[in-house]
Amino acid sequence: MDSLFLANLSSPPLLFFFLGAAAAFLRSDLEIPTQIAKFLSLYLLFAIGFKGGVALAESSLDATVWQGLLAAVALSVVIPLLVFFLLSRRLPAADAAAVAATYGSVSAVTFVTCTAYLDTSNIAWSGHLVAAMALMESPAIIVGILLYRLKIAERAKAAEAAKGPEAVLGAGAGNSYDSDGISWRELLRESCLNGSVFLIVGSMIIGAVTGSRGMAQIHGFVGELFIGMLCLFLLDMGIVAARRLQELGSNSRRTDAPLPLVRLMIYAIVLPIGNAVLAGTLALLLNLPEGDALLLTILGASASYIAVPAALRLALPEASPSIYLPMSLAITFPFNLLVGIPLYHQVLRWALST
Amino acid sequence: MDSLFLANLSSPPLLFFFLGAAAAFLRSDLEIPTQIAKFLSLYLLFAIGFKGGVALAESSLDATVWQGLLAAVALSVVIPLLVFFLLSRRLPAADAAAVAATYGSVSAVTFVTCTAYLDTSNIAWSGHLVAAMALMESPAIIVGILLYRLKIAERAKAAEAAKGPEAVLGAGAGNSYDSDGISWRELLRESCLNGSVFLIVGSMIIGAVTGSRGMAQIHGFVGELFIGMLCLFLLDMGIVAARRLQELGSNSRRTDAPLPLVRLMIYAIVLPIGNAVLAGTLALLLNLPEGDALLLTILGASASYIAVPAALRLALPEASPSIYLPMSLAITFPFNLLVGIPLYHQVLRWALST
Amino acid sequence: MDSLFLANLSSPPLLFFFLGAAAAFLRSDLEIPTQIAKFLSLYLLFAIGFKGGVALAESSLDATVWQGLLAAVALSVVIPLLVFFLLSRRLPAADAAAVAATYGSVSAVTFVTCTAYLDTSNIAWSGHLVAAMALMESPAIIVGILLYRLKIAERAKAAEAAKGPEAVLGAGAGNSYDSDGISWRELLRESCLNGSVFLIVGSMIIGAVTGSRGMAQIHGFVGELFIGMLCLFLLDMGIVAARRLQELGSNSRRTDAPLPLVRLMIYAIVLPIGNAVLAGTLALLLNLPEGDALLLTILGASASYIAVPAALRLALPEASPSIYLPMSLAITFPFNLLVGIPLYHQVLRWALST
Amino acid sequence: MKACKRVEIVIEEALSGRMAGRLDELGAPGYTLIPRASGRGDRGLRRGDDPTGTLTNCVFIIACDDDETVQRIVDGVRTLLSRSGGICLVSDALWVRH
Amino acid sequence: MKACKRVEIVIEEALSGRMAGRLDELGAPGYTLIPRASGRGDRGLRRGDDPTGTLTNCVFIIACDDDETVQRIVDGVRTLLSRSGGICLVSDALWVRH
Amino acid sequence: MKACKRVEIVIEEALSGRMAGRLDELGAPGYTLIPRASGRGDRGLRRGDDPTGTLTNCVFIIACDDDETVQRIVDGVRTLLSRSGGICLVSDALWVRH
Ligand SMILES: Nc1ncnc2c1ncn2[C@@H]1O[C@H](COP(=O)(O)O)[C@@H](O)[C@H]1O
Ligand SMILES: Nc1ncnc2c1ncn2[C@@H]1O[C@H](COP(=O)(O)O)[C@@H](O)[C@H]1O
Ligand SMILES: Nc1ncnc2c1ncn2[C@@H]1O[C@H](COP(=O)(O)O)[C@@H](O)[C@H]1O
Ligand code: NA
Ligand code: NA
Ligand code: NA
Repeated sequence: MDSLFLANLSSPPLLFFFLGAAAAFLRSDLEIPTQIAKFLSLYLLFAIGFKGGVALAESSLDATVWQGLLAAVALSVVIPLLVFFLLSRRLPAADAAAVAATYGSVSAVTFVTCTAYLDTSNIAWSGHLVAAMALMESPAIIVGILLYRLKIAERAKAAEAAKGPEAVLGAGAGNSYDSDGISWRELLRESCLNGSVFLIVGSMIIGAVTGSRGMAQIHGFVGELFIGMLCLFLLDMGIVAARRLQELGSNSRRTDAPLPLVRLMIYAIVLPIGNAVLAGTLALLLNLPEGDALLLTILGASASYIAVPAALRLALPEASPSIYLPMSLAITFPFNLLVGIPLYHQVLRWALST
Repeated sequence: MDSLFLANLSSPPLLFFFLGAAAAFLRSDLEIPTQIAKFLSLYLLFAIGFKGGVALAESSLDATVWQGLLAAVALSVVIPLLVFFLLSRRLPAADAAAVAATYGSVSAVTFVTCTAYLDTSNIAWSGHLVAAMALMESPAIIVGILLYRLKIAERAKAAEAAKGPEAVLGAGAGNSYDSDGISWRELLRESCLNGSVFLIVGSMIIGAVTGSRGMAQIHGFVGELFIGMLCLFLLDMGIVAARRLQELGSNSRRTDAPLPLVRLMIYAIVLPIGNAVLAGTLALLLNLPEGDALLLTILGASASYIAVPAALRLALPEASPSIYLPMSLAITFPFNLLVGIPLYHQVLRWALST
Repeated sequence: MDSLFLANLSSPPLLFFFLGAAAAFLRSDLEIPTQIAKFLSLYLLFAIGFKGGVALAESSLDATVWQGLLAAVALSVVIPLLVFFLLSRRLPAADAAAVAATYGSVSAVTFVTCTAYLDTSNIAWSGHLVAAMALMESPAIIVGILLYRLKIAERAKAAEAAKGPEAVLGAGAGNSYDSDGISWRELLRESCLNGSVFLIVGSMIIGAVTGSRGMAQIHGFVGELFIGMLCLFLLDMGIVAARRLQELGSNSRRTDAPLPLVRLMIYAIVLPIGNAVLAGTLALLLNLPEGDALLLTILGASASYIAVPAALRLALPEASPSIYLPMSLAITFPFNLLVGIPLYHQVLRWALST
Repeated sequence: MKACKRVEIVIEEALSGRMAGRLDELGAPGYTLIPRASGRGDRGLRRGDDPTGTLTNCVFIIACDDDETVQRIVDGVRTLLSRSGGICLVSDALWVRH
Repeated sequence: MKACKRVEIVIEEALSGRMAGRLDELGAPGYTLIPRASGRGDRGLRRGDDPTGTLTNCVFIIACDDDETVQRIVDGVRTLLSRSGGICLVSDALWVRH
Repeated sequence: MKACKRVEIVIEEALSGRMAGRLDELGAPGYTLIPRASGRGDRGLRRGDDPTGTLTNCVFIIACDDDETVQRIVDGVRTLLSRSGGICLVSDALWVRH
């Protein structure tokens, strides 16, 4: 077991993540300019999408592929349901729905880091897992919003039944949402046409269309640079995650925080583990090979901190980003990177060998 | 004929252009940060300039080279004249002059995409065409401004002759240009020392000076990355071009638009085809080989949307960027990329084989 | 001797520096966006740090290494002392201290350019010189600030002795520094945890930890791209340095300039040469091999224009950046790049061969 | 020069598109948008450093010489701000007509 | 604190160099320039997204305590704006002397 | 809407962190920070082009409805500005409460 952990911890990308975190904790002024960070993340989506598409073109589109994709979508629908029912009593409905959407969706960088981990360990994985990742972003957002709406409607009905017309006005504040904010068309657009989702899906299609001929043309770009660019991006993520963690500490001293720090941290570690168990079990049931099983597991375990927050600020602005963002970015993300990947791998290995 | 079109349309750079356009039309929030787009365009100018310079250093500077360069300069002087005389009755003088300058000049990215097209098709081309491209930027701007001035002066004279002193005051508004704006020195600076022109010429000279020794040092940068960076840049251009096209649609509903949308679109397709015929004929007369002939044709057919607009905003601020910019960027640019390159290629092949 | 100069001057990075300077002098609007410039500099620090670390991992950590590191630190303490005593009569104490810190510290890009120069000339150099560079940034800043404080305290005492209580109030303005500004903890943080220092040290440690295994993963990034990225960065530095030089010219006409332009320029050339002599002598005494000796010399001769100015604006805001910044950036930096490297190399060769 | 109101709105960048659309609907004669600001307020620090744009602000400046429109803008903007945070300041200015 | 005028100018970024030069000529005591703004006005949307800088704005802020200079700035700036578009606002402020 | 003061500070970007900390200490209710400005003043041109951030400015905007706090901010900010340069403007505004 130790060797997996150590190998993971001593890979350059992970070490650069630590370096970034150290910079933030020591209050160094090291900083990656925001447009550069955006560029690095666009590059990673572009490259992983293209590589996945090329791999997809070379594989036969048989039952395994469809099963894998279906499993992924199922996960991204089921996980938010579970998370919402776990949290909706402990948090305001909007926040619970936002956390549900966050954990039902995926973190592309965690996925990418996991593929780099597999490549370094010489374990094969299939290109269609990239498609699986892309498919998991949107349903989770939609489910999250739906859950919130149902809850609000249910409350409004309960209030109406119990207390008469005035209360409805209060519940109406929740509904002013409709008039004020987002239509279903907008919601679909924001969840399915989110920039990150769009780029990865688009690159995957282009990769699949142009195949190895296309790869030959841009291999120097998407291949050779990949780990280096990932290092730089994780350096930035380390800085940002550590800052959020620090702010979490100082904010938690405020008495009006909706969720005490310790509980928030516990959730942010328990949720990925629970989701990993779910996804891993599914992977085993589907007889996925080692690499694919680990990737599906990490898709389940990871939580979005780019695509979903961006979409949620539009679709659910009443949810406080100071809950779902630090949970996924400052705790779950590093947890998966440092502990999760080798841990899930170890467990899957053990399960596969028995 | 079809095979050329299909091969062109299924190359990664073109597909990423489509992807960007799709993102804009579907209103995805996919976006390349502006400084990154600037970086990508600087990279492309740097790389194509350097490669052209190295190729130039390896070729013998014989008559063919000088002929090619002269032909390019001639085109960039003649095209604006033709365009201006075609448009000056249909558009205000300033706008006609701006469109003339735009189409007399060239689009570096169209050129670069065409070299990538040739490389993929294994057709040779000569480095001095890069020099030709660089030479074509400035004259067109200068000719455009000159034409505008002549027109203004002519009108002033006509007004003076016909209606007496008051009218001159009106014409003087055009001349307030001088007192207010730009001197000839500034104009020369802005047309010849424009950032894009400067970088490509500079890189070309450095490439020519350091030759294959220099190339060995930076081949990993300008060679291997080239197509990948071009893909990302065209992704951005797709987004921007599609946005301009959309705005064109919505603006055209305004009654005060100087040029109805349909006419503007027709011009933006007729002009490149006409200029391609001109440039292609010249290439055939000069007996240029296939690759060079196609490049000279595309130089004639393409219209500037970076260097010239930047210079025109300074030298001719009364010209409305909402005419010349969408014409070149939103219509002519994609037209040349998608249809023009393979079309001109097909025709040239046919002409060369007869 | 000529051949070294010519080879240096005809390397692509240097030529791009000239190109940038030409752009600024001719007032071209060529510009590298600031975040891109930051990215290029982060990349260079990342790459040189990583490469140095890998080299360090492969070398044996023997006495030579420790001697080299000690020599570097000694230089970064002694140089500011000398510079301060030279300048403190001619300049206000704050400015003299700032210049001292600037020249005691190093320019990472000069160092990087020198390693590229050595690589092109096929001269070996040791990875621990990167560590030496990183170690030299901080002490110089601290020594500079200390010198300033001592001077202020000394003056205050002198004033007290000579003129009585009122004068102390005046000196107190210098001490308001304490109450207003920076604590020793902050100073340490700003000098040792400066972003540039942090990134280079961190990358070096990661390079040393992951060794050739890590290098295999990111070689395409830190290796192949290096010279190309250096070219682009030097293009930007050329622009910036030339602009500073121009402003220096126009500012010097103001009568209240604390240092006449000519004197400032003389210092900015005499100081690097003097420091080079000091560092070179030390290198010879330590019997360093040719490449390492040149690198130690250039470390001595170069002056910081990124890390130190950033730290000084915080620790010593009363020092005018319009003295130390143009000195190091606009004069010493190009001087070392163009003349210094081959000159010091020539002299060292001559000394080593005798 | 003509008297007008200068309205200044700080809102998180993720909502800038929605705010621009709202301003159009409300009949604002125009606006200027400064992107990529950071800040601190009741909802804590927004460092402008994260890749989501959630913790980044932007600044809208609107010059408007019609008092009714100003009132409409202020009212219309208030609901957006109350859900997402941010500030809105109104001050007097002179608009130089050109 | 000293009474002064705060002049604020929005103009397209391509013309920022010319505007800065103009301000120098007109005797402005200084200025601050915020780059890369976007906006909407009579000449349509400027998204700040194109590689030319033609569809990008920038904001100048000038504090000036001399009324004559303010008038000169306003007049001198007007011609530039009328040819290229943009706005100019003038308001009262107090300048904290340090 | 509530009367308030709008404080606007231009300072070099390298000092933005210190200024933000100072504002927190002085009890500012919040602030907005626009980075990466350039400018010209008594200390010459700051082009915003150098890799150090030394020659780059940033703009702080503070809305404050408490006059005492405004005074404290103005006083507290003055010392920082006098050592490093920059300007501070105070003007009247209405704060739209949401
Ligand atoms: N008093 C204030 N002055 C200036 N800007 C403010 C102020 N309060 C809030 N802001 C800005 O509005 C954003 C959101 O504020 P809030 O909703 O209070 O967290 C902050 O990040 C600041 O950029
Ligand atoms: N009413 C307004 N309020 C704020 N900014 C404006 C206004 N009108 C125009 N602008 C700005 O000035 C630029 C040019 O305006 P225009 O010349 O009217 O198209 C626009 O892109 C906006 O950034
Ligand atoms: N009169 C002014 N109006 C607007 N901004 C100014 C003015 N004076 C100075 N500044 C800004 O403050 C910075 C520092 O000013 P100074 O300390 O005077 O050099 C300049 O770079 C400008 O950005
Ligand atoms: Na998940
Ligand atoms: Na052309
Ligand atoms: Na030194």
